Amino acid sequence: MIALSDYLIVAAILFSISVAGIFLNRKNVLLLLMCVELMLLAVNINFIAFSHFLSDVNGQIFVFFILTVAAAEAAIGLAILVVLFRTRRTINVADLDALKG
Amino acid sequence: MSFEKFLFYLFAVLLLGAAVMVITRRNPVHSVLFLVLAFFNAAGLWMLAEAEFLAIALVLVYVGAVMVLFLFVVMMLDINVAELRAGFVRSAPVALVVAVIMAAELVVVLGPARFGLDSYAAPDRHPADYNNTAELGLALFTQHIYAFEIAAVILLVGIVAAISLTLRRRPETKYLDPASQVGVKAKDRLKIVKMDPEENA
Amino acid sequence: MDYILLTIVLAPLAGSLIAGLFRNQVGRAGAHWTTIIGVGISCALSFYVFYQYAFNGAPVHNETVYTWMVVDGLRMEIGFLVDRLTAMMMVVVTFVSLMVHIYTIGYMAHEEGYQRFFSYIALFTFSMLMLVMSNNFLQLFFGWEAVGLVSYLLIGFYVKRETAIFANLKAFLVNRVGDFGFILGIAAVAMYMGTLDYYEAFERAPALANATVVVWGDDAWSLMTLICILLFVGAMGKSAQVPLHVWLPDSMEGPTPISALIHAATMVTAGIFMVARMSPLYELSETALSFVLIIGATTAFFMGLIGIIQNDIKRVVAYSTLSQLGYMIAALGASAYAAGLFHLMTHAFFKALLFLAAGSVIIGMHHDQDIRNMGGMRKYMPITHWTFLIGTLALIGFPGFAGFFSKDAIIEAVHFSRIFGSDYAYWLLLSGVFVTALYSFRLYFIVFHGKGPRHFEPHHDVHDENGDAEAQEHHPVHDEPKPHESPWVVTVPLVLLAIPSVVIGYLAIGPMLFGEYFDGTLTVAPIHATLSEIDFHGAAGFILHGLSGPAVYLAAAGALVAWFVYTRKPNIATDLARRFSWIYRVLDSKYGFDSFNQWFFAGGARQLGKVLWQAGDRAFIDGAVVNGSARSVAWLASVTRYLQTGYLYHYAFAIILGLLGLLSWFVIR
Amino acid sequence: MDGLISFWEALPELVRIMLKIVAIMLPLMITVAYYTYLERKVIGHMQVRMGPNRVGLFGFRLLGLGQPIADAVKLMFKEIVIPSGANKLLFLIAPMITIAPALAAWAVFPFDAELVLADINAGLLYILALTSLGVYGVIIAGWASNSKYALLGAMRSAAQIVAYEIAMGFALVGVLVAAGSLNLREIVMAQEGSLLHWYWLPLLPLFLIYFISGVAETNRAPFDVAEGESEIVAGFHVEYSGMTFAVFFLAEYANMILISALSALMFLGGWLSPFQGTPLESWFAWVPGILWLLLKTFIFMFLFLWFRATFPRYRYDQIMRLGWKVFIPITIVWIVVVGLMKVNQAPWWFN
Repeated sequence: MIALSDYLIVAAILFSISVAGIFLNRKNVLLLLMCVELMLLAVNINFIAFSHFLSDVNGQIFVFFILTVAAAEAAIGLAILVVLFRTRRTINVADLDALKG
Repeated sequence: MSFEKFLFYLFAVLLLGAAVMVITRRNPVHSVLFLVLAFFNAAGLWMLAEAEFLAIALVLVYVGAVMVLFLFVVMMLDINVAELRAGFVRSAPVALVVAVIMAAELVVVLGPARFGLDSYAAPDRHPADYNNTAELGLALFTQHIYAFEIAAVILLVGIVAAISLTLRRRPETKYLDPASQVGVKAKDRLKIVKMDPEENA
Repeated sequence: MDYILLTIVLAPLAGSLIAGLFRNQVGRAGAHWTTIIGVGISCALSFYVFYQYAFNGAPVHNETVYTWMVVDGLRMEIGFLVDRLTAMMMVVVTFVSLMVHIYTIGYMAHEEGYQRFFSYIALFTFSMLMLVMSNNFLQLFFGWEAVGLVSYLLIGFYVKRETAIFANLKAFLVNRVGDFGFILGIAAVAMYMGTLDYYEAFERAPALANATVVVWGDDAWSLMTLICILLFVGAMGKSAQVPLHVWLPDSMEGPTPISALIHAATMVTAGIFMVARMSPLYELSETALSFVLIIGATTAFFMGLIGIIQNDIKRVVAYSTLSQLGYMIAALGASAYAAGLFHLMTHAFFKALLFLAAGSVIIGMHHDQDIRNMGGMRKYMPITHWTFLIGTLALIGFPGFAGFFSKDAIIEAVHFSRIFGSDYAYWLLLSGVFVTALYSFRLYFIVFHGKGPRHFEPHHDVHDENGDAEAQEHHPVHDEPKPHESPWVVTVPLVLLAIPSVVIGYLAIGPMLFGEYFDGTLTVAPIHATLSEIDFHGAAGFILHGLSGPAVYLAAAGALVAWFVYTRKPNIATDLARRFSWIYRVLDSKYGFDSFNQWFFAGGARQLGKVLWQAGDRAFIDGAVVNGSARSVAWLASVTRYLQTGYLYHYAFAIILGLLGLLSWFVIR
Repeated sequence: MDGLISFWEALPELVRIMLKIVAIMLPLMITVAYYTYLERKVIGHMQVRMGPNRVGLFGFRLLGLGQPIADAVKLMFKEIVIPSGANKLLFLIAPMITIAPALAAWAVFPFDAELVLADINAGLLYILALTSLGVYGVIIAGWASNSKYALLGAMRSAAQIVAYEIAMGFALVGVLVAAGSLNLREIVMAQEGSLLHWYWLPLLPLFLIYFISGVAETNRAPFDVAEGESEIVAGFHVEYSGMTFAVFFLAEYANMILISALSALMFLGGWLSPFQGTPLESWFAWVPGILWLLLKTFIFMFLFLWFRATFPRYRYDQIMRLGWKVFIPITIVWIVVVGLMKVNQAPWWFN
């Protein structure tokens, strides 16, 4: 039988991988966004697993809303990215330092 | 090992492998495609956890829409991959250490000791006529109706924001208006002007 | 009764508001008519109230009109306490005020700010009535501060005259010192007695007679002494007692009607009234009484001395006022509250008379106040002359005149007093009689006798000395070379005031001092009952008794000396001044109070301010706090700006590492 | 017969499922092949020419019925040219990704009241999810070709597919609101009654939009700008040849068949007899339901061809305008209308 901890460990490792991804691809906004999506996925797996093992549908409701918000976030994030590229001709994070003190 | 468990490990290994590929690929397009793969496998895991609606919704929303957007952006933007990869090797050990520590700690916390089958017994399978969609819908439209409506508003705002951010008026575009082309009349093209004949000086 | 009392209080206020807020609408005539009607109503009703209390024996009226708030059981209210003391004060206040109102029409006829002036004095009447009719400390304090405010406004009435501004500033600051003590006293009452109501406080006071309180250090102070002295400090400020007297002579910068009304007859007596009202408290503390007695006697004598050498007609009268206030205070110190109040009343009439007469002279002299320029005025201003003479006689205590009864009673009472300092006080008061007569008749003889008034030209110089360039504007042309009698609005009040100045003492001494008039109002402990030791066999008998005492002869001697020196041999005065120049200098510098204040308080304050400015403001606030905070923010920013790299991934790293740290803590814990 | 059934029962479940899949796939592939033949024939006749009539079977001309087989054999033996600089793996995977959803969707498709491979609850959702995946093949093919024409064609195509997918999805939302179920079988059952109970009538705007969007989804004329030969040659599959091209080709026709079948299922009552509720019903009771379904599907398949033969190609901006500004608003409005009809139990469909 699949235990709750199995799901949680998969999610934990997925989360750690996405953290490593943020470290590795720190210059690339696109990759950063993807890593964030991966993190959300890990979180969602946790929600689903708990929802399943606790027989509580509210966990899935949470996932539903996270999906909704993440979709909106991705759309806006990519729109910003496109505008950014249009004006700066780059998406290198290191070049996006206009706010630097 | 039951078939179910086999599927779980298959999906899990593919998911994690795809995730690793996402963060290590040189080409962002490959990353996106591996991310799609990761989502598919996650959807499989969710299926195993009897969250059918969300599994399909994940594919529908993420794979069908969000990742297509990602692909679009990745393909359309003229990205200098080499520049973005700078420092990748140098930061790899740090990333590895951080990830390993975090994973180890998370596994310690979330491991079988606390969340194993002893603590949380696997729930009974739902009967064949169980409708996950209906149950979710019931909870969503009764208990969580306000949250649902707020989510709807957020999506609307997202649409408006994304459009307004990227909308460009391009006056140089020679756009034709067929309606006005078709609707043109002869007298609009030719104007007959009456004038007195020129008098002799 | 409620409505009558409210009307008495509010009628002047209404007049004041109309004259003040609608001064352009009502005009000059409107202003004086509204205020005079207001004060007139008030005066008439006051007489009615007085009649009820003095002759019909109406019961004491003590009622709360309005409760402002109740804080932790402490009721803050507006209420009226009317008994015979209050009734007397009301009559004095409203009557003198009415006289002054009428007089002002003539005195201020050519002045700017006519409506403003009437608004102020009506407001003053309202404030003073609030003060005397109060039944609690809070309202008392309100009235106290309100009269102070009006006094301040009126001393500085000539807002363009620099000396007036300094004078009102001085009055304001000195009064602040007194009021600080006063409010501390009220606070002590509220703290230890838990009430602001007079009667409740008086009821609770005896229980606290032996209570002590540690103010600082380890010395235990008697609570009642502390309260009484603190309250008396307020009285010292308001009633201009040494050393807080310095503002009163300078307050003569205000228009003369003000000097008469506020700085002679009413406001400055607020301290006396207050102490008398608090007699149940004062009787519990002999120390406080001694303090009061010594302060009063000192003021009475030494301020009189200064009056001898003053050359400004109003300042002479002002020092005389100081001296007379000293008499009243001394009477209070000797527990002869009735005598003090009696003198307060008589003094109100004759001092107002003197001031108004002096004002009349000033009008005649076209606002020249220097007595060296005057002389022989009796020929030109007969009514003024005679009323002034009556006032002078009343002041020095000519037998039968009002001042005689009150002053003699005080001297006798102090003579019988056995508390600490009573001997000192007795001799000073007795000597004061001579001094009073001397400066009073000096003034009288110089102004009304001798050669005619000097030509008017020099008075420009005098005014210029006072820094008054503006006065010329009012009198640019001297088409009338000689002084003449003032108009009827000036002389009628003089006559009306002269009448009580003569007779009031004879009429009132019986009931007020030795009768039952103040029974139940004033509290005198049996061992302090000095007045009752005086043999009293009717007013006439009191005159005869007085003739056997030294006071009358001292007064006569003073008058004679003045007559001899200032009409026969004027050079004696200058000789003496030259020979005893150090005394003259001491007196001329007013014992150095002003220069001491100037040096110690003003200079000290300036030094303190300089230190605070340099160390506190420039170094600490500007340097450390203002610029320092800016600098430290800049420094902090220059450090923390390295935290804000602007690189997204740095922030992401920070978040991740923080998460890792939290997680590790969670695991390891 | 009994022996066959017992043999069937004895097979392992996996094998049984595999066999079922084959049972669906084989006819489907044949249909696809002959759909191409049909297209050429139909358009040929519409344009007053013969169409393919040379390649026969077994030595007989038979109206050129051998043409699809000949085409297939030809394509199979052609070289697969992989452009230089192309991503080989993705280049080869792209056609498979394209055809996979078109085939996988049949898993939940009910051919009859009982005849369905997987009768799952969220069947409609499954179909939506799968059709949304079709775009990946297009994009990957365009990108992996390392060619500007291909990439631009892929972008056009992808944008168009995404746009019309929304309209399509909304149209299906209307269906599921009307039927009250995501299960395809139940959707058909909900249309029972008569020809006038089928959803084409109450959901007429959605029906039209669904089918037109389906035409656009499959990049068929008049929405075939992705491969508009006058503009960008063959669009995203310009670099494909041989079998890889054949797969794209098959995918396109498989998708057309799928759209047709789904239209029949959701708006024309699936396997229900058109004579239901009429006196003629008993006359046609012998006709199996699947035949009705095939007939209806064929009507839509024919419409695809008819459109191609008659309509001129849309301009790209007109396509996008139609999708975003016309179809999506109409579907949203009509979903509201359907909701109101459902709540108020509008006769005669929902009472």
